[in-house]
Amino acid sequence: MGKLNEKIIVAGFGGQGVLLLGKLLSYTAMYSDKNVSWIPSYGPEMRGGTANCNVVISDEPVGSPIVTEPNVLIALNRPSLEKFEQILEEGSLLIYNSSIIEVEPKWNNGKVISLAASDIANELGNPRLTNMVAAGAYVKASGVFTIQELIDAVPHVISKRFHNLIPLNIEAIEKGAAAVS
Amino acid sequence: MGKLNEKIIVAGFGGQGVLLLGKLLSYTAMYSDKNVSWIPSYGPEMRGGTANCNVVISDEPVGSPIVTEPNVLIALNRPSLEKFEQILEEGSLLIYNSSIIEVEPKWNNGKVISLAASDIANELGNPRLTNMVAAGAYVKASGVFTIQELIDAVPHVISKRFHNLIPLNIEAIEKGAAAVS
Amino acid sequence: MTEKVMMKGNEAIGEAAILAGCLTYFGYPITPQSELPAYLARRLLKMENGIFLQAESEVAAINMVYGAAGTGKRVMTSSSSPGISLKTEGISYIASSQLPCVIVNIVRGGPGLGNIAPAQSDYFQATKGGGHGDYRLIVLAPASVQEMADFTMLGFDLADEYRNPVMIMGDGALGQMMEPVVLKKPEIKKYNHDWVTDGAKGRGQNLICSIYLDPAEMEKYVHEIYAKYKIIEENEVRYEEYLCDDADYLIVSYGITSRIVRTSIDLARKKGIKVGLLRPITVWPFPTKVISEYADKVKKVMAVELSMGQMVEDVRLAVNGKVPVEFFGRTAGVLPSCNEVLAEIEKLV
Amino acid sequence: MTEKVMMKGNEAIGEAAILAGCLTYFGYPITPQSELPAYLARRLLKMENGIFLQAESEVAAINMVYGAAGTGKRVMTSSSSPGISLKTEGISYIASSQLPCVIVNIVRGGPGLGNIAPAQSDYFQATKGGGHGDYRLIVLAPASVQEMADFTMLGFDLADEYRNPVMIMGDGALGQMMEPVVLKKPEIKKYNHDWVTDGAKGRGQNLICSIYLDPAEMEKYVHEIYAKYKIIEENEVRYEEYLCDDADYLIVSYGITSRIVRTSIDLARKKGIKVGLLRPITVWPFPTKVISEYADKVKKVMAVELSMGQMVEDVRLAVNGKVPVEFFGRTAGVLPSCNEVLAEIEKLV
Amino acid sequence: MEKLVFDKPKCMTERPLHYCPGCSHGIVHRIVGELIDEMDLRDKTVGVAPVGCGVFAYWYFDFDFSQAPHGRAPAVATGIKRPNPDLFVFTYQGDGDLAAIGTAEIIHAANRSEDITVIFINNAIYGMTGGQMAPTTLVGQKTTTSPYGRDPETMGKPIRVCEMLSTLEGTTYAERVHVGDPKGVIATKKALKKAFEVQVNKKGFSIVEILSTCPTNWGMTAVDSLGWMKDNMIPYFPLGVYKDKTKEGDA
Amino acid sequence: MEKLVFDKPKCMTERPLHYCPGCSHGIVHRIVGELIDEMDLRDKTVGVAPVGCGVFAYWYFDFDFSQAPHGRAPAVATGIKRPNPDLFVFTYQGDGDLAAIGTAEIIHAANRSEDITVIFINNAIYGMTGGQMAPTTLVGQKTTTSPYGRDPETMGKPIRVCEMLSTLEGTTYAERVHVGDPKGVIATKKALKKAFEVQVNKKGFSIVEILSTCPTNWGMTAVDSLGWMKDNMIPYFPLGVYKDKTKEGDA
Amino acid sequence: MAHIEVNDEVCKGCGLCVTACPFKLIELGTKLNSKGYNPAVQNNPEKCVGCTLCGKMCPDNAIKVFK
Amino acid sequence: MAHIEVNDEVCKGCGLCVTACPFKLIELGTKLNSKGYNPAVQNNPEKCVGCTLCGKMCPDNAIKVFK
Ligand SMILES: Cc1ncc(C[n+]2csc(CCOP(=O)(O)OP(=O)(O)O)c2C)c(N)n1
Ligand SMILES: Cc1ncc(C[n+]2csc(CCOP(=O)(O)OP(=O)(O)O)c2C)c(N)n1
Ligand code: SF4
Ligand code: SF4
Ligand code: SF4
Ligand code: SF4
Ligand code: SF4
Ligand code: SF4
Ligand SMILES: [Mg+2]
Ligand SMILES: [Mg+2]
Repeated sequence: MGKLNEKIIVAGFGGQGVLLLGKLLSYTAMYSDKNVSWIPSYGPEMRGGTANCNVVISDEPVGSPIVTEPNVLIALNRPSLEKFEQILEEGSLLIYNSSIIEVEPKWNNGKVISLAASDIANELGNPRLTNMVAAGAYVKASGVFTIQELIDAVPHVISKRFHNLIPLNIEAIEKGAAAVS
Repeated sequence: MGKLNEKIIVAGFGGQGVLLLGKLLSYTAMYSDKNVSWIPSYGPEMRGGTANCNVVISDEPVGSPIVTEPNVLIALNRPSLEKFEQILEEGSLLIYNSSIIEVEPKWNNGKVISLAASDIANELGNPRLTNMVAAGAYVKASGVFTIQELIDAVPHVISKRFHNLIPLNIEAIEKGAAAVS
Repeated sequence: MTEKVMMKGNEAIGEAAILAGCLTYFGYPITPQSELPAYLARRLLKMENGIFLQAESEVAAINMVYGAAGTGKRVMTSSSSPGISLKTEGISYIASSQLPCVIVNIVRGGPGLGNIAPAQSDYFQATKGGGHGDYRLIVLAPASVQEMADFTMLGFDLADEYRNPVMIMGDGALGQMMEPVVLKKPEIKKYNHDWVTDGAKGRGQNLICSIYLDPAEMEKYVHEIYAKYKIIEENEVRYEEYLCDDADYLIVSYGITSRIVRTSIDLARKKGIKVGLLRPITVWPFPTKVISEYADKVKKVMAVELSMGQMVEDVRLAVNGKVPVEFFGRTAGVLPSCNEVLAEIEKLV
Repeated sequence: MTEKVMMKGNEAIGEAAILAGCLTYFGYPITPQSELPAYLARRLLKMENGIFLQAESEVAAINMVYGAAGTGKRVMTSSSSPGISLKTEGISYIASSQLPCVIVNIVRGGPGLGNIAPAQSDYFQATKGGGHGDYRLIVLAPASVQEMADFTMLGFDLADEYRNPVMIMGDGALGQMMEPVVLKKPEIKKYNHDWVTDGAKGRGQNLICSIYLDPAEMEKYVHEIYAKYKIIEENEVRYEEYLCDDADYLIVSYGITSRIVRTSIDLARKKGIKVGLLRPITVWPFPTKVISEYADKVKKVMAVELSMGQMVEDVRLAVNGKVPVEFFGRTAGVLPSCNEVLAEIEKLV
Repeated sequence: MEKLVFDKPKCMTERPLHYCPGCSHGIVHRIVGELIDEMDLRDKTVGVAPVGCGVFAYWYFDFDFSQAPHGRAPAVATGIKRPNPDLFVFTYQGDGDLAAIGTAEIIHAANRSEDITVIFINNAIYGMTGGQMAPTTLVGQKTTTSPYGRDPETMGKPIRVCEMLSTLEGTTYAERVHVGDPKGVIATKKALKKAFEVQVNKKGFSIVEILSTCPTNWGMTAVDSLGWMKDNMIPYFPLGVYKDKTKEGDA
Repeated sequence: MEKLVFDKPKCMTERPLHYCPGCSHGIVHRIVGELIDEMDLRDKTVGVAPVGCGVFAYWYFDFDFSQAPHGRAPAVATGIKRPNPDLFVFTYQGDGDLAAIGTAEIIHAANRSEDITVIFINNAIYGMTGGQMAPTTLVGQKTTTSPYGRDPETMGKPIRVCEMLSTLEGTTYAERVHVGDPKGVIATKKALKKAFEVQVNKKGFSIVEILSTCPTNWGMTAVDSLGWMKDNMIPYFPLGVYKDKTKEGDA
Repeated sequence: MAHIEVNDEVCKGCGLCVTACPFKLIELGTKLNSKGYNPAVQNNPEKCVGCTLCGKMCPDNAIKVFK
Repeated sequence: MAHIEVNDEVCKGCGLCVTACPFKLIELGTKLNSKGYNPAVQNNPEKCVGCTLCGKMCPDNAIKVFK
């Protein structure tokens, strides 16, 4: 269709910041005047220790915010990869955190990016930056926004008390982008 | 119509046994294989100290058990007379307890029987027999049943502990019947 | 008791329940159904296995029913309109868990606190909404004291047969009135009780529950329940016809109201108006098919009920535009007289 | 706040309520609406006249709303399906007493405990039954986070205008999702508060009540309320049309589902199928008239909703047999995909 | 010249009370009316009427009233009072209303120390619905739902509301009185006055439990009911102040 | 040779628990499982699961279970037990379930002395719904609905359930314990055993309140939660036996 | 000197005032009012001290006391 | 002689057993299990007395004790 219609699933362990990653993409989309929706998986299934969220970014009004046929998967851990690669559409974009996912994706119908996100985050001194690394990689790989647009959205999703960490987050984004060839 | 269709309102003070009077007529009707329904006025309006019940006796299946267009009124006190004579149909039967109702009925479109029910009951030594006197009078005046049919029903409505009083009740019925010319 | 006796509708339900093997009752007082718990208190508290418990509230009562029904005991509760509203959460759970029980609603004038006079304005609540989510009650609408008894017995059988709550929807008049009634102890079938929670001796766990975190799994389950509802709709529709064969006009009316309509129809027939009565006995499942068939034959259909217009929607859905559907209703505790209904019938012509 | 922000639907309702002058909230936690009380707790507990109170239960919460509404304060409560069931008695009282308030139901999968995923299976409860007796809620069905906010503000106005409770019927998805939203403080009209119970200084008694022992008196009162409902039906029906003008097929769908349908319609149009969407915004009053008019033009109508078939009854009543009415529903927390709906559209042809 | 020294309170209407002959409700109504007059509260009072025989309380007073669903008067009162802290709000509740269906509401209103006053009519029975067992019905007492007498084995023992509520930190004032004789009536008025003052001074939740009669459903004359109440209820429901945080000085 | 001396109870299933890491629910489950095994109750037990994090308790036990609507477990248990007096019926309830929405049900079940055992998990918060204030939330404790800390002025003070229920004649046994360390766990097992015995001996209503943790919604590590619970909850909710009618010899 | 006035139409003949009067000055009359009750009557009003105890016990506001 | 066995896939790395062991024999490992938790590991099993306290504190039935 050529038109913008990103149906993104971001998934990982509870502590990996997948919701924030999704929010960052959403804010970036909003400030770029795209239609966008974000929705977390919610409720007691969270207890299991996994988390995921759906982000839809589109030129058209967003239909369902719930992504049942994703064309982007950002998988930060192995259970997430294994669960969601099964429903990835042909021609999709798959980014996986190869630092802790020791298997290769089975899915191979589009663009697959192996991203050592946790390693890059650890190099920056904070494993919690994994999500930012992934965000940078996604924006670079998809070309939906510029990296600058993404960076501009960062202050809107990080709570005030952590604003001192913004530069570090930006660095992580840039490293993530750089990791995508 | 010629067919049996008694739409009776029995009304009086709380203690005058109007519900029992209605029940007695109902049982008599049941044992005479008539269609019959009995329904009391119920709920907190009782608190006011008045009570009434509706009895429908008919050859046809009873439609509404609630009598809005009565053709029989048995009024044991003045408020009841004044309230219900207003809705009595033409050609109805009105029996009122002249012992304590010191006014004449305004209604005069059918058969009016002035019955000194409380006096007769007092003569029998128990003002609580007022209702039985009225029952006898009604059956006599309407001719719907025989007095014997009415008397046969008495044991079915009087609770076991008071069965010793059955003869007295019968006497009251007979006096009531006798009072109707 | 197989002779004819005079009994209040409320009491007839009580005795019928006992005859149907229901020895467990939980309820909370409310007019105009209070004679039912009073009757059961007198009877059950004298029976060895009889359980009569006045709960602290309607909410507690329906949940006690939920508990007892899960153990496979025949169990009943009763209330009237506001009390039934409080029970809707529990009823939704019971329907979702597919538990058999009988719930009596002696409907009174509403909305709000309203009054205690006869009404049918809980029809929607009984047949459609009430609690949350997709579910149905089997709703039986008696029109006489005899039927209060008979449908109570039938209700327990249907409940067990389909593992579904059954509602007996009466009204203040049916509850309070006495009529001659004959009470016969029914045969009670043996139902499959594999599923009950009565101690897992010699078997694995049985579970009463209605939570299904996975929507797909729950949807499948709801479809199973709806497959059951389909069977109920096919097999259990009950209604009565009165002078319908040659009718130009069909009145649909149920419960106490249908009796008045019947009298009015007699009066109308005398005036030469060919009018008949179709009385739904099950208001869910509603006699949609037969009404639809009559809609091919009659000139007009009229719904008569004690509400501002609730059952009439089901009548309209059944008639589906084939002929005009008129409505006559009294509400908030008012019963129409047969002459009033007659006047409405005359307007149809 | 007049810039665009990303907000959850639940939070947007909260902020909109405050902007609409509602500083009083009573509720009880339940998923998937908990962000709403959490938001209001953060905001109201910092405002001088802000009242945020977590009640002991949904029953208590709705009765607190009843109390506060009677004093003329804008007041809100929110819950999700099982909690709304518990509130039905109170809602019936509020409607009967003609009190303005806003009740939010973020519907989840039912019946019973069910799950916390998006559903629309409380449609009957919201629009017909629920509580006992004859009454109606004005029910607004938003389809986006923006509408969650806008309809909350509208809801307070309608509630005050008509002295009637208003329900905002969302679902788990609308409650949990974030979308860009613009929040503008609305003008708030002055409403007549002659009737409120705020101390009888300089006047006689005001009374909030719904008991009318005399059925005739109550019937008159209910007729007054229904006269009001008639005005609401005439003036307040709201809906949105999408590609209906030339449509051969009309889909009726509301809330979150309508968005999916819209996408499907775009897909169908590309395949040359002339299909349009009519989206009820007020599900009560239902856009019966406009659907009836389309029924004269289109070949078929289809209802698409998240239930086993609830709104479809209102669609059928509107179409009244003129053309076939099809139904497609997913339930118990399942959302259909746009391709699924597309397939159903293709079946219409 | 003789002067009128006793008459019905000014804030009460001319309407004859609907209660049965000798029913305690009327006595308590008059006391409430007198206090509203004496404390000059009429203009800022909102009464909350229960479902129970007291449902029509608003017929007899000329100040504002809100009728509450059965048992929910404390929640309704909370809803009235919270956004309108300057109103004077009392509930008037029976034992079925308060101690059965409304248990959660009374406990939590007390626990939150809502600034309301609860007038609790304990007549050991459900009056309005025709005499069913109440949570406060005495052991052995016959009612339509305990036809062979309340059996503590299956129906529990009567609940002592003041004692239970006094365990909650939020209860500022709780007292039990009776209206079985003029002395009791005078004590009841004093207790209610104290409870009203607690609210006027914004000190939190106050409740006065009033042992009362229901001649109709007890099946006794009004005069006998007074005796029965005093002989049977007072021993099980001891009179007295159960909680007074204004004294503890910490309220 | 080493022998297996400690393993999960026989009546528990293989299913991994869905609770958050370190959540007390799992500890209490195991204790319940051990007692059901030791007291040989499996074949006649019906557990009643609440709405709350414990809602899926039945996943972990292989005996019968009924899941109850939020707060109504005591009513459901009453419904199960009354017509089946030989069953062993316990409820498992959180503090929101038992002390908020279910207040009326627990009080009346206790007052009627229903022959059931209530296992009451007091973790001072609504776990399942994501951390709202519970009736037992401590003063000053931050939750999503008391974001600035529980304010006793407007939200009331925490309710002490054992103390309140002990005022009711029907409560046969009431004890408060904690599972914050192995000693607490052992005491909890003892308390529950006693409570189970009360029921087995048909002596009426027993409740064990177990001070517990919710690391997730308290926003602490599991280990820190244990400390917080012991340091903050135990002082406000003193441990001990609040009622033991088997001792009073009159039960 | 004092006396009471009983509102006959409002009095329900419950007798509570009868038991309340320390001087036993009140009894129920024999006349029925329109509701069927026997209203209270004061005997020997000259003995009345206007203590208002009868009024305090009357549930129906039927008594006025003069003093 | 005694020792414990930790079920790695069931352990959630909560650390309660760590605090429970009177001899501080348990710590959380560095390996992640498939759920992303670091399961507990016993060091110096030779010091284990099989007191079962670790098991008693484990909310997930992850510990078997042998003695
Ligand atoms: C939800 C609900 N349940 C039940 C009723 C019926 N009802 C009306 S009053 C009442 C109890 C009255 O007893 P009590 O509270 O003791 O007041 P009393 O009449 O004795 O003064 C009941 C159960 C109702 N109206 N609403
Ligand atoms: C009627 C109803 N109201 C509210 C809810 C939502 N809800 C689910 S669990 C819960 C409270 C859980 O807290 P608690 O009882 O303390 O148990 P915990 O999760 O802390 O163990 C609530 C309010 C519901 N499911 N049903
Ligand atoms: S029924 Fe009882 S409480 Fe009600 S008015 Fe009569 S005597 Fe009073
Ligand atoms: S949310 Fe709290 S109570 Fe619930 S499982 Fe997690 S830690 Fe336990
Ligand atoms: S005022 Fe006193 S003395 Fe006079 S009648 Fe009344 S009670 Fe007796
Ligand atoms: S107390 Fe009042 S109502 Fe009763 S008898 Fe005396 S005057 Fe009459
Ligand atoms: S059994 Fe005892 S000694 Fe051994 S590891 Fe466990 S707690 Fe430590
Ligand atoms: S207590 Fe259990 S779950 Fe927690 S770390 Fe130890 S073994 Fe693992
Ligand atoms: Mg009472
Ligand atoms: Mg909790």
